[in-house]
Amino acid sequence: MIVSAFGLGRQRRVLPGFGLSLGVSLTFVSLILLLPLTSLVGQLSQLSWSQYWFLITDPRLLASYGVTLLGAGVAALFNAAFGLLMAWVLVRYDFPGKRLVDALMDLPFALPTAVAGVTLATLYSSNGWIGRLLDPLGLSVAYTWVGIALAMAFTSIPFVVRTVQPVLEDLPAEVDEAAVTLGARDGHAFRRVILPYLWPALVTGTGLAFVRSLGEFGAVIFIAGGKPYETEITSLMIFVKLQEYDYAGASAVASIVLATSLALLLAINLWQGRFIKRLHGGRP
Amino acid sequence: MVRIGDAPGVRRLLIGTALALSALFLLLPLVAIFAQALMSGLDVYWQNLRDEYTLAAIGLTLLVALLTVPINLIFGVFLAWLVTRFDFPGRRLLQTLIDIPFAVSPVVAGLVYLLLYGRNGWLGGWLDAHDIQIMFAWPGIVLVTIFVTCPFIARELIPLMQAQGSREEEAAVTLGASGWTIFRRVTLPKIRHALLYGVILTNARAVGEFGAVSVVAGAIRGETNTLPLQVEQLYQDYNTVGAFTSASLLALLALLTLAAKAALEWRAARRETAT
Amino acid sequence: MSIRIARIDKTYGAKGPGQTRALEPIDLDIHDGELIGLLGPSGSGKTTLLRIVAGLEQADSGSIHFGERDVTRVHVRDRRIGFVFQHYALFRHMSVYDNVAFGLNALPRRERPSTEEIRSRVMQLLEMVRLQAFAKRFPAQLSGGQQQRVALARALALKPDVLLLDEPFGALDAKVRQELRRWLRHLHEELHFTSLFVTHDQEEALELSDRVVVMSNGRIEQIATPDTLYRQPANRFVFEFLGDINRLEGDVEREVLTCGNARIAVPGIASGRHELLLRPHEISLATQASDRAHLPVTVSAIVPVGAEVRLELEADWLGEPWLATIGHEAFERLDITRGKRLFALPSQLHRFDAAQPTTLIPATAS
Amino acid sequence: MIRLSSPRPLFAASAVGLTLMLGALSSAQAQEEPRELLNSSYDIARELFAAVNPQFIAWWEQQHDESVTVKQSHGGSSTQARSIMQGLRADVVTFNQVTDVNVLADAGLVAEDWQDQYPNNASPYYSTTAFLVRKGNPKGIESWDDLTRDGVSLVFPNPKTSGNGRYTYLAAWGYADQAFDGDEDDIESFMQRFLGNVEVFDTGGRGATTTFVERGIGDVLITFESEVNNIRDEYGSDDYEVVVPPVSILAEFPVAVVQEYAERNANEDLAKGYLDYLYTEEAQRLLAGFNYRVNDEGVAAEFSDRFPQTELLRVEDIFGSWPDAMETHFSSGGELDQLQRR
Repeated sequence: MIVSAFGLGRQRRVLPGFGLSLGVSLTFVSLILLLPLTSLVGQLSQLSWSQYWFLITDPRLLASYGVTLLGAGVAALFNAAFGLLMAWVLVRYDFPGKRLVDALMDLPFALPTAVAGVTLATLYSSNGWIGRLLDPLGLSVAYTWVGIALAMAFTSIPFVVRTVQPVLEDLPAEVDEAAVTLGARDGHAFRRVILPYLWPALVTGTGLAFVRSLGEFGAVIFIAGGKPYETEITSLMIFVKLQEYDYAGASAVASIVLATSLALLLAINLWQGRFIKRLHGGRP
Repeated sequence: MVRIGDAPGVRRLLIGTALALSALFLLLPLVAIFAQALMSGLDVYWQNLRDEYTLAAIGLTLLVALLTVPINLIFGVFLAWLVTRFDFPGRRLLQTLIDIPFAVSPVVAGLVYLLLYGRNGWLGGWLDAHDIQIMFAWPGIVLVTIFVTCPFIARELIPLMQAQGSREEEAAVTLGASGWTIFRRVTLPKIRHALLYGVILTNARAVGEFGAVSVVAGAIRGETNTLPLQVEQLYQDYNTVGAFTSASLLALLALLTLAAKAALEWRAARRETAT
Repeated sequence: MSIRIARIDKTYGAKGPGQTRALEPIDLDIHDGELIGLLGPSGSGKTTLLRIVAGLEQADSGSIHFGERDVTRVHVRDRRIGFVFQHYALFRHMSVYDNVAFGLNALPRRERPSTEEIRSRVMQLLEMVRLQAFAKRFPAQLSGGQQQRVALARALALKPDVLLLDEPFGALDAKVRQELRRWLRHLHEELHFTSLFVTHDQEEALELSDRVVVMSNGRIEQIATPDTLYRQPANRFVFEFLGDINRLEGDVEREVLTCGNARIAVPGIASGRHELLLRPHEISLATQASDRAHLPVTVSAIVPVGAEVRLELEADWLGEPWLATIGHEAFERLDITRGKRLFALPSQLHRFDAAQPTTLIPATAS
Repeated sequence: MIRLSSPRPLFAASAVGLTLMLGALSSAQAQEEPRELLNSSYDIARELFAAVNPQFIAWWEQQHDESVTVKQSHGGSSTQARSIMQGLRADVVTFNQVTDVNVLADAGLVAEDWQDQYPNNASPYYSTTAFLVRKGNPKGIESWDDLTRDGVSLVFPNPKTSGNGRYTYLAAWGYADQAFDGDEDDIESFMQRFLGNVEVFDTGGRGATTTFVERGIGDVLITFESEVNNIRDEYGSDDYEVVVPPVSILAEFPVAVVQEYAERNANEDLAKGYLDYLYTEEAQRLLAGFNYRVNDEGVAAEFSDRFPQTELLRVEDIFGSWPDAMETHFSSGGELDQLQRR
């Protein structure tokens, strides 16, 4: 049906393979993405609104939203700063081992999250390499929200670096030079000139890091204390509900996570589109 | 050349901070994995590696990657071809749909598959009646892994193919080339690197997926345990060394991934400066 | 503010075969209020020289003085220069107003004028570049010419001692370029700053500059007023670079140059092989050869441009065709059509293969 | 260089096609000889069954002249029950929660009267909840009371997800019930203090142990007596001490054949044999070796020095029945949720 409807315009298509690629893509998208997601909708449709509302406003769940948002927020902010620094250093400076450091930036994507979680928990627990140093200072990372933020930050490091880096690379030398010939000091020039150029990439990268952190599970569960109201993240709540055979509850919470993530992604895309429009013309 | 932030003091400070933070956040965990794995010496490491269940986990993990990568490769290429070479209603929607796995928490991904294929699920009842097992067996693991990794190749290809435009393909059509020839001779050489890149990313994620797989795997040792699940279980068994032995395999693979990626980037950069 | 450039040189790359010499030691004095054009082909070192004056590059040795002030080691931001970039380099996220105000806002707090003062200064500058109405626009919403005017206003905001322009009109189309040139000339006379600009367009250099510095391969070939430059080029490079040329190469014997079936009297030239050059406007055409010059040619292309007509002339004794420009009156009188056979009569010939460039005038037939 | 195989128009595989293909492959794999028994168990029983299974295989071979293999699946007891309901084809379950087997019985996978099919309510061994404290018992922990003191931090698995955690919760409640003579307010304030002292809630017993032992978190780990003793054995008595409180709860470890799957897998006899084996003297001795209390009198006497006399409360006696206890305490919005609210 759909294929034939699209096929109406076939005469105008110069390149071959429209039908085939549309068929394959739609089949795949339907089977792998949509069909399973509809089952979520199906599960949810068995709930009344009041039941749904009751499920998603459970105080413990509300607390877990808070913990998750806090962790993801801190992680995203950390990554905004760290990612900006790394992108800057990797683009602007030459130093021995630069290529190695550059490659290392992708480690969190290449390393399975469970491995990252186990390793971070081992490093930061009070008898781990780092935890041992922090413990006497009264700082505990593992099993506190700091640990959650840490694991989230680790798994989303590449987002900011890899979105800011190409923009910084493409920034013409003239932008720096223009600022300097106009007498601007480094700080002023960076804040007022360079940063605005990087802003769209920085926000996008930070946003993606945030979204990823909201859904992160593998790395976080090893280092999150799982203490209700304090160190319980929303993904864990879904997992817990699954273990209680509470599919309705799990689906309800999942729908919240899913909706939040999708809304954020959409917002990032829209915002980026508008920003770019302003910079690249289009009279008001 | 005068650039902002090139005063030696600033430079040294920033490079120093960057290196210190990278070492702390990225290098140290990596070192820790191998240190923990080799804590009791090479013999124990070797023994852990040859453990029956670890070997089974390696096998299953390879199987998952071997099935997932080609399927996503084919899909990614077709999808990229579709959305970059044709304009049709719903094109943007399709592109957005592809991003869903990025937005979905892996646990949710596992959940939706369980809801569909589980014994009480929509298809599950029928499958069960016909004695076909998807969940808690390797097909389920493969399916969720495909779900989780399906955007990678398409996402690498789409921006590139969009930027390249379809002029060359159109030229090939005017020269009478068939679709397959156009793809193989004109398009493929241009997207080879991005494609390989996507494959590397897909592979890394396929091998390492934990959250989604743990929901549908059923934790049967030697049968439905992938390497990341094996890491978790050994870790829960107080077998830290064993857990980190499996983890070290995954870390090694991660390093290979990084090396392959860096090599690709390096070659691409070299080609760019050469022309 | 005068500029004194002394023994400036610059080499890129590490020592070795990959090393390139961008500038031979250069000396140049620019007087207060002068408008100087740096002219040369790409790779001649003109942009490097400009950037060294600006402080955007460091010279390997030598010194630069602005007036009495030695600025050789002064950081670019403290040199008090204005710099205009080829591609404008406007800050695209800032409005036109903010772009122009940037330099003033970047001043340390105690030197910074009040917001009111900044405002009036910026508006004054925008008025000067005739863009008051565009203050709130963003650069992407302006045309190339408008953007370059904003860039100029921005560079002038801090009242620089010296204005440096790097191919300022290079990215603009011919008509806008013409307009901006005139306008810049005017502005320069009005504000009387010392300027140095880089261009590869000889017409631009000749039209704008008080003096032109012709450069090639990191060397200064000639420094002269446009008029002198055109009339008395110091060497073949300058002559060639400043306009179209026609070549005539042949053997001279008894003061007559022969090339195939073409002959021309060349008084005062010793026997041997010689190359002579002449500009398109130094050729006139006749239906008959004169007793001094027998240069048969065939008209192969006709392009009427403004006040003159450009003709392409071919002959079997010529390696490459000649270009001649003649008036419409002569064009009509001779009734020129494509394929018409005529005789060329040079009014002047230039010779650069001697120690001194010389100009000879073959006695013309009337 | 990447070479793709040529795209066949037929590739546009349908849902059923793909599913069937994958399914057929997997079931083909499952048909392989020798017969394979899948035991789904709770997550701290790994070492136990790793020791039991080879013995059982030998025993089975001796009795039936057939060599078989036994596979293990471990997880939180409830997770395991969920997986089985969703299609994890376990032949037998060896759980630590009566309720989790009941869930399977309700779903029709396990016989209704499963508790009557084997001795002692189909529980071949039992245990109780005990404490593991750090060397020298620095906080002086002797009884449940001590766990509610300020500054004592506790580690035990989340009662929502772990049977182990549920026993801990019920044991504390049972103790309080006895101590305060059923006064609701006192019990609740006791429980609130008790839960308030929890440092980390892991999802399973193993996670809690790892947290306590490997991460060094908490003053007291509360888990099964058997686990506590295992840890002491594993990590040496130099670092830890076991405290068995004078009053605690009876933790039964129910076993059952998953009728539906065992039949389908043609493993019914094997599954029954497996459970029968757990009651043999040989197996009971093995179980006792893993610090589980057993009913075989001879073996119990042999190991009596390991298990201090303690008053074991029955869930049914305090809470009426398991379903009641689950409903009142662990359901969404139940007592546990109320207590944790603040």
